[in-house]
Amino acid sequence: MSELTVETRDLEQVTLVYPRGFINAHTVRLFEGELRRLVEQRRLRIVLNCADLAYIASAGLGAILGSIEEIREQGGDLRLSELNPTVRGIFEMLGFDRLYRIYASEWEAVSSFAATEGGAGTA
Amino acid sequence: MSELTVETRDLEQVTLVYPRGFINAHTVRLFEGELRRLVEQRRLRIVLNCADLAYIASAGLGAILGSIEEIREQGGDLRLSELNPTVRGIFEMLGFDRLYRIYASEWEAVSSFAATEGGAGTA
Amino acid sequence: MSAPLVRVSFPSQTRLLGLVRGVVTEVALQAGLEREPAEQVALAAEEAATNVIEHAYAGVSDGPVELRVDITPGELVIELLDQGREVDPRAVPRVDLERYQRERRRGGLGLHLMGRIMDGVAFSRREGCNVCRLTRRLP
Amino acid sequence: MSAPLVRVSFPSQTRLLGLVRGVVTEVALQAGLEREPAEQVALAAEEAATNVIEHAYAGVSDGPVELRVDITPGELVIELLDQGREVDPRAVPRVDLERYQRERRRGGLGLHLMGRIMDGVAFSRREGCNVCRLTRRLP
Ligand SMILES: Nc1ncnc2c1ncn2[C@@H]1O[C@H](COP(=O)(O)OP(=O)(O)O)[C@@H](O)[C@H]1O
Ligand SMILES: Nc1ncnc2c1ncn2[C@@H]1O[C@H](COP(=O)(O)OP(=O)(O)O)[C@@H](O)[C@H]1O
Repeated sequence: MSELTVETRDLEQVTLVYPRGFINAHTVRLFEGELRRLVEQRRLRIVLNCADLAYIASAGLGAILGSIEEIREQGGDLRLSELNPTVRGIFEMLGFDRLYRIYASEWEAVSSFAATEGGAGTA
Repeated sequence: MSELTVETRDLEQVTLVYPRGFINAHTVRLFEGELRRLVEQRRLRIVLNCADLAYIASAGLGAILGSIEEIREQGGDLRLSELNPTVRGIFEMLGFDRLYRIYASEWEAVSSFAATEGGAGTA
Repeated sequence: MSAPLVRVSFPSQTRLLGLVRGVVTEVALQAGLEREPAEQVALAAEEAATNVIEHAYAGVSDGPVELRVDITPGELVIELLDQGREVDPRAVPRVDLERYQRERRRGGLGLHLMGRIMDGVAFSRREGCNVCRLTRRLP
Repeated sequence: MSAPLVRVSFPSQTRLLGLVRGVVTEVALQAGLEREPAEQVALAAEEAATNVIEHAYAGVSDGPVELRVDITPGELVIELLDQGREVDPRAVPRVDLERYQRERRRGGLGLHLMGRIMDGVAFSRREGCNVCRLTRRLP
């Protein structure tokens, strides 16, 4: 059984990240490793498509928080799309919706990078 | 929370039954009651659409077995459609696929009654 | 099973059958079973728990039930323990589906399912408890 | 909580966090919560269990953990008990998200989430165990 898989795909200048399963203390290393790899490879325009993310615990939220500053300092951003209601609720509960741009569709999240030319900074 | 709901809908001469949730020892009375009501109302051409049936335990299988003979004696039949893999596996494990006609789609199950003119008997 | 991986205690109420199912599915997945066999094994455990509630405790809603799930090197082991009516597993009938249907009988399907799904189904007594032990070989 | 509805014993392994989540979701639904709040409460319980595994038992993979879930007339009560390192809940930091992000700190989010989701979060000692008690009012 795989509790978490993380696929990535490049679309023009943007890297799409697809976590499938759940991100908690048990699976967070895999997720964190993927984010770190993207930063090292300077693939800094990131869309985290959460369509197949069943849930995220604080460990996963910490991994996002822990990489965002570095991504933004280098002119990139991490944006999110397609959060299910439970995941969206958790994001809002922690005020993450003020720190990150969240889009209903992957397409909107990807396009948002074109609109802002690089896309640093919060919404 | 509703663990099981059972909706019914008449389509021409056929009654569609939509169990939503799961049928086990805890919820079987509701399901059994619906089947009994259909028999009393002589709505005897029944399609059990299992698209939203998450799982069925032996209590639910017993309820089907317990009503089928009466339905068939009166010239009707109970046929099934859209079983998920887990439910289908359970049916096959018990040999229910030899006792009941199972269709991939609701449409095929409904049409099968037209084809057999009433539709008594096993497949 | 001296110290099983997971032990769950609950009263003999059918509304808690979903809990048995959920716990066993989760541990079965951890043991390396795929989703579908894991759900089948969970069904077998649910059938065993249903029997405890409906037969061993017939009608009592606060009979203590214990579910134990363990992952051993080659096997997933599930035990259900109760302090209800003593079971004589030899008294338990075999199922003939066609006859079953003809005679409008009820019952017997649960044990049949347990036998089809599991590699081992054994009933015994241990320290005043009924024990139903289900085993499934792991891939 | 003398005799909780459901009691689950398991060792301090993160692979069993899904079990905590599943058990609590199931009982929360039985208690009358809708799917989304039930899943939030399950997350709070998972955070508490994560802390037990990562902090109270830091590194030990066979520390005994007990999850107790009870439905009382007005409340869903969840307790996590462990025999690990003693916790001083007053030592537990509050979170300032902006600062948190700026300083690349980790941790603190779990307790913050637990506090947002539950009506009550209390740490205590009972018979040599750490007890984390989470309560949520029922509709
Ligand atoms: N745990 C048990 N305690 C006592 N009797 C049992 C137990 N399990 C099974 N039985 C007996 O075996 C019969 C067949 O069980 P089962 O196949 O599960 O079907 P059902 O429970 O629907 O009757 C039951 O009707 C009951 O008489
Ligand atoms: N059960 C516990 N036992 C010991 N220390 C704990 C416990 N729970 C929390 N703590 C302390 O509180 C801090 C914050 O916990 P938390 O908000 O869950 O974030 P994290 O676990 O990610 O650090 C932890 O880093 C730890 O020092």
